[in-house]
Amino acid sequence: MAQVTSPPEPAEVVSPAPARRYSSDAAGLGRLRAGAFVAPALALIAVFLVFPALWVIYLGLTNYRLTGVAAAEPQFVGLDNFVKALTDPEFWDSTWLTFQFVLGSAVIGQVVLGFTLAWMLKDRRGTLKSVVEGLVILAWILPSAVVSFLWVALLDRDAGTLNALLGIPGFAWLLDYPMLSIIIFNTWRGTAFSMMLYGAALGNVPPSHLESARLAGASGWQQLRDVVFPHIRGHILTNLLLISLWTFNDFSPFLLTAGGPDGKSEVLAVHVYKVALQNGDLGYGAAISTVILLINLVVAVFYLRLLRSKK
Amino acid sequence: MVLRKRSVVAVLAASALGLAGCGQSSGGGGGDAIELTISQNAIAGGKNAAAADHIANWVIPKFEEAQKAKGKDVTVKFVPSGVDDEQYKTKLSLDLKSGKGADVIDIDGIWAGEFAEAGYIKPLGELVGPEAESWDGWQQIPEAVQGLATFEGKKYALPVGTDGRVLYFNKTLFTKAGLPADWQPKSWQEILDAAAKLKSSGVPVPIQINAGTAMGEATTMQGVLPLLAGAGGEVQKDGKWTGASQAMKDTLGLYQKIYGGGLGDPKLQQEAKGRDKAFQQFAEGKIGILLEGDYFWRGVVNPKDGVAKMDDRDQVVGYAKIPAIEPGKGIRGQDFVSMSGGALRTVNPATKHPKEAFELLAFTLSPEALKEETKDGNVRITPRTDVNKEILAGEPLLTYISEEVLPLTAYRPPVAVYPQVSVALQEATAAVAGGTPADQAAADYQKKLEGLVGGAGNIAA
Amino acid sequence: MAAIELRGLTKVYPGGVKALDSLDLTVPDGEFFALLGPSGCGKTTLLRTIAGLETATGGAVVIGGRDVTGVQPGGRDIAMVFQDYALFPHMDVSDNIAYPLRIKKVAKAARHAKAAEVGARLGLEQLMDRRPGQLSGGQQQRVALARVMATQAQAFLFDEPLSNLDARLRLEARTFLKKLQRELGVTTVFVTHDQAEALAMADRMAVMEAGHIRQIGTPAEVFQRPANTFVAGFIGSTPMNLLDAVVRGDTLEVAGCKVPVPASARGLLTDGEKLVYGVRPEYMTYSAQPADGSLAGDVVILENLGASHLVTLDVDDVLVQAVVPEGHEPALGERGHAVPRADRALVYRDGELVSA
Amino acid sequence: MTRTWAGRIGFYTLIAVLLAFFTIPLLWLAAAPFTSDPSYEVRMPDFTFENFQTIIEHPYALWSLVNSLILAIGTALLVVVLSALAAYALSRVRIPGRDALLYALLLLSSIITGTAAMVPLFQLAIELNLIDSHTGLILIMTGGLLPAAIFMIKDFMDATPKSYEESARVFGASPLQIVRHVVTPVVRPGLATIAVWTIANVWGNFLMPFLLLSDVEKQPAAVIMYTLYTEGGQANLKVLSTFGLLYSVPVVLMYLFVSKKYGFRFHGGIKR
Repeated sequence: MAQVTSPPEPAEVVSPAPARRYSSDAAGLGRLRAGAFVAPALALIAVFLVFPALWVIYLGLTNYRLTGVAAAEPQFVGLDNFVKALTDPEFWDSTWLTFQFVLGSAVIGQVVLGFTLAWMLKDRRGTLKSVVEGLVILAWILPSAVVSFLWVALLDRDAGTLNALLGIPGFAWLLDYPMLSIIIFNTWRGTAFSMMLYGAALGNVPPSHLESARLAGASGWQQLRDVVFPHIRGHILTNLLLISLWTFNDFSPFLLTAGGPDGKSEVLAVHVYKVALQNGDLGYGAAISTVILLINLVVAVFYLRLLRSKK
Repeated sequence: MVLRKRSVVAVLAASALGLAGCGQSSGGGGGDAIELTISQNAIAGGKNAAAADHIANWVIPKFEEAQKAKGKDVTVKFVPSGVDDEQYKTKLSLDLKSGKGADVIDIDGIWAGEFAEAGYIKPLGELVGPEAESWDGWQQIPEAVQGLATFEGKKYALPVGTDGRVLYFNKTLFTKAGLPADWQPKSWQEILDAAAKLKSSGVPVPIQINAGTAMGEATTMQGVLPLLAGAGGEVQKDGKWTGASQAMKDTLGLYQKIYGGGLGDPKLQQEAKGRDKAFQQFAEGKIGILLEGDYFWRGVVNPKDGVAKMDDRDQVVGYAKIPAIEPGKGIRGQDFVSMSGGALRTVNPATKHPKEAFELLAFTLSPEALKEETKDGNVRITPRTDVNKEILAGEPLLTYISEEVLPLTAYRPPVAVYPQVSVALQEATAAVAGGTPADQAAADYQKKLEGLVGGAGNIAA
Repeated sequence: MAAIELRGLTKVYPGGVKALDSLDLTVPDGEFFALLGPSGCGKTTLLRTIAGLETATGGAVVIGGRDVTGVQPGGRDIAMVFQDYALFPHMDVSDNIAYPLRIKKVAKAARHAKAAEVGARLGLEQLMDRRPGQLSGGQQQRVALARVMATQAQAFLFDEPLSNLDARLRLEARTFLKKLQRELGVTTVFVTHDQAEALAMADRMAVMEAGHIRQIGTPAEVFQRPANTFVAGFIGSTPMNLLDAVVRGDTLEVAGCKVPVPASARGLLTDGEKLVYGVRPEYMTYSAQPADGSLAGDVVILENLGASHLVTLDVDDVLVQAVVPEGHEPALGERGHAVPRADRALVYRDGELVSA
Repeated sequence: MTRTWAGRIGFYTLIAVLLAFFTIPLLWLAAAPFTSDPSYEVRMPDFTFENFQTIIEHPYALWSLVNSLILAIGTALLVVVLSALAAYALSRVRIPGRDALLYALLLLSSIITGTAAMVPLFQLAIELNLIDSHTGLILIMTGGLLPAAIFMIKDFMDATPKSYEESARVFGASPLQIVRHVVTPVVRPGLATIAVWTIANVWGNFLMPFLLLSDVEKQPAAVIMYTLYTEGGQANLKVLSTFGLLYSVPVVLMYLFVSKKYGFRFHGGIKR
């Protein structure tokens, strides 16, 4: 580092040979310190996430079982489990149900309802806003064991509140419309996240832009399309990505319908639970988990393409 | 083998992270003090609370006392659980696989085969020594019940108890329908006739025989298997599995007659909480006939603490043996049939004190312990005939099952693949309840079975 | 206080974009210096490089006689006002102003006393407990200035300090800022894209284009004698007339008219040479009557500038502009004559000013 | 005029419908615990506290709530601190392949929350001697939640103007001071969101605590809730509804606390 030399004459300054490099990011972290910031999280993730996740992927290549001979001496079976899954109609049924579940409850249900709520409450303050937000968030933070019980009570054939309100005692929601039931349930459960995210995103849309769109005579829909949507594109991406991922892996439908009746609501997460925990077929369960991972990957890439390419 | 390599990596990862090991309660320690743990799927204030209380409040102090009298310093700790059987089994398997878990453990009789194959449990003779073979309690345990604890000719555990299945019926509804209060059907047709009469007298659900996958093993044990036995079939016999045999077709045929003929409620079979609901409906007088185990009497309609109490249980609820399809057509040529299950208790192969653990195990099945355990309305059928004679005296149903039903009963095959076969059976009943013809469902079952048991070669012709 | 000296300063971004190309610049102690240029010219990069927020790829930054090229921003003894003021939204005005002192581990009481003193000087007494979100743009700007003042740094750097204010406030702030800088006497470099702002406030200024400094000088020098056609076009509220010209002896032929060779270029031109003739509209006199050395054409556009008008003449298909005082504006379509002031007209050869 | 009236009526109708949708399922939880003989029906309770008495006398119920608190708060602290540091560095420093890495971790996190991961996680806990310890469980749950947390917080960090940090930096603040004084307070609503999200996740997690803790006195409420069934798996609605309510209260209180103290909202930009 240079030292101060006899004051104002700049000519006398001694320049150090090569100027020492230091970081030029906003906070002056530098790669080394940035590394130190990331390291604890990455170390935890490496040990408790990446390592066991790779292990799961490996298990998918074995015939490992919870009990029996295959528990003592699991054999490497290559892609047998994957072939079995891909040729098993139950797996495909389950995949199809999962798509319905994700599309219905996450992409349509939570996103649309969450956005609607955020949009409606955007310029409001006071009790109404806090009550609505509070209730929506309550549905999100209550433990799933409790929430599923509430819905079992709500949808019960004979004593359920819903049938009592609608005056149709004996209507078997969970049996005759199992997918609709879990889709509405999951919409109810998860809307809060989208609502909060969009609430924040809408707060970032400059009011002046909306103002000028309104002056230009844009309808509500045109305002959304031309002003709001371009501004919150990134948030939509994050939101879709996370809630799709979570919904794909959501196990709580099991608590409502146990996958039934006759597998009509057996989404993949429930399917894995049945295969891995109830049947103890861990190798096959791990293989299905890996397939879910791949489906999630495809979905993520799809979203990225959809929302990033138009930048 | 596969897992060994990884443990090295894991250890490296651990040391790299510098994670401090957190204390793990283990047995032993210095000196002569011996620490034992005993675990059951029971918990104070929750599932099987009475059993948990019995262990904590009676077995442990008494056992420690008895050991002290022998000059041994033994302390015992109870490790409660209290969750779904599948979850309990999962955790137990993981524990046993890793050499963890309590010294004395409870398992369902049906898990014996798969646990033994995985090396999770060991023959008591090898693990403990000759005293396990020569335990004096064996003489009191009937051969069939001993079979529960036996795998490939070796005893892996001590039986904790057994049970039996009968047909329960509502005498009030029967009287209204003009049926006798001491009903005992002698063929399936008589059951159907009674159901038809109940129906015409306005009973909403004349008969409930569990079907479908939602009820899980309850469909198999309180449905398919007793009926199959009544039709003269066994799910597995002499190493061969029963496929789409006549007995299977007859069994599914009965389902078809019940659920296709409006005698049962097919919807109820699909509900996630269908079994609870059936109990509730029986208690409310909406179900005429119900095939269930003795648990139904003890734990469901028990006027004292049942989940669907019936204050007038002793007057209203009747019971009858399950008939064969026709007299003499049941398994072993029987007129009546039943199915039984039961829990086992054994010593964890990873224990540091196999001898003491076995002593604790045997102590829990001593006459005194069993009598204590079954006191105050907790009566159940114990594995010991000497104890049963005493404790079942005031219990007409349990005496009935113990004396009339157990001699007729059969057990499930204790092999690893059984749970999956059971699911296939449940699916077959679900199909029939949903309208598929019985023969078709039987054929589908056989196809599925071939995939599970390793080809048609393992299925009886 | 301190002078700022840049020697051969170069900044190349990863990917090869050269933001600064071997710049040399000295800002003497106490000077109010403006960096002016169109967006993307490198002026903000230069300011940030002085601050140390960007590392120089080559060359040196010397502040107060100390080479700080390798010194972290915090060690350069400078203070900076950001375009968006960067007031911490979670701190009240007082805490914001006192923040630099908090970093220097000044005791709480002392730093709040200092904040109160500086705040009072900038008329913020009533606002000390407010959060930035509760302040108007002008108030936020003053808080940012107060925070800079509290540091008592050797030099101040302002990045577009006025651009977030509305037009009216901007003029007030301009005067205020200039007065403040006079009083404090701290060497100050500020970046602006608004030439009027630079002309109004700066003691000296540098006009930048594409990583190069195209001219350094006082506002008067830069305005009167732009060193090249880029500066000539960039400076001035009305753009300079830059017209193609050919040397014909003592005169220049511009758009078919003859005008005398400007005083500054006399004797430096060769006959027949092609040049660019430049004269500001302000340095043209307009007359309805034909005059010597004038550019004659039809009045095609009239723009009202308030106290004057901007007249655009179509001289043989070349547009020439002149500023006409209030009350003398011609009628549209009328034939007019614009006479350049010979002492203010300039000649550019290959874009560079021809001058002795 | 008519248009705004129609708009208002539409607005309040929609709000009323949505309010009903979100409220009705919750009624049972409000009524059943105070009813002496609850069923699935929502009835006017007879306001008995007998069910609460049962829970208070339960040997594990109240302690399990304490265990849940330990696990939830421990995990939330770890997740918030680690994800904030990591997200900050990732947001501000160019690291090649950063986005791809984040997406990969996010996807892997989905596999780890699935049932199939129980064996590897169990074995790992055994090998690291983390079995039957709250610490181990906290570490494992943190590992699973971190990628999504980093992902979300990075969004907040990206949206924060860099000039805040640059300004602090010019004044001489060190990177850690910048994080403490400037970045953390600015993204605090985001951190609060992550904290509540983590707490809600841990609060409801049954399988991992059940498998990794063997001592029932360490088990959280999610596990104890599952033990309140009978031998045959029947639900005891009296204790279940009551414990369900008690089990819900702390998480709601934590939400209210965080929301009051830190403005529980997604990053709404800087309130200008």
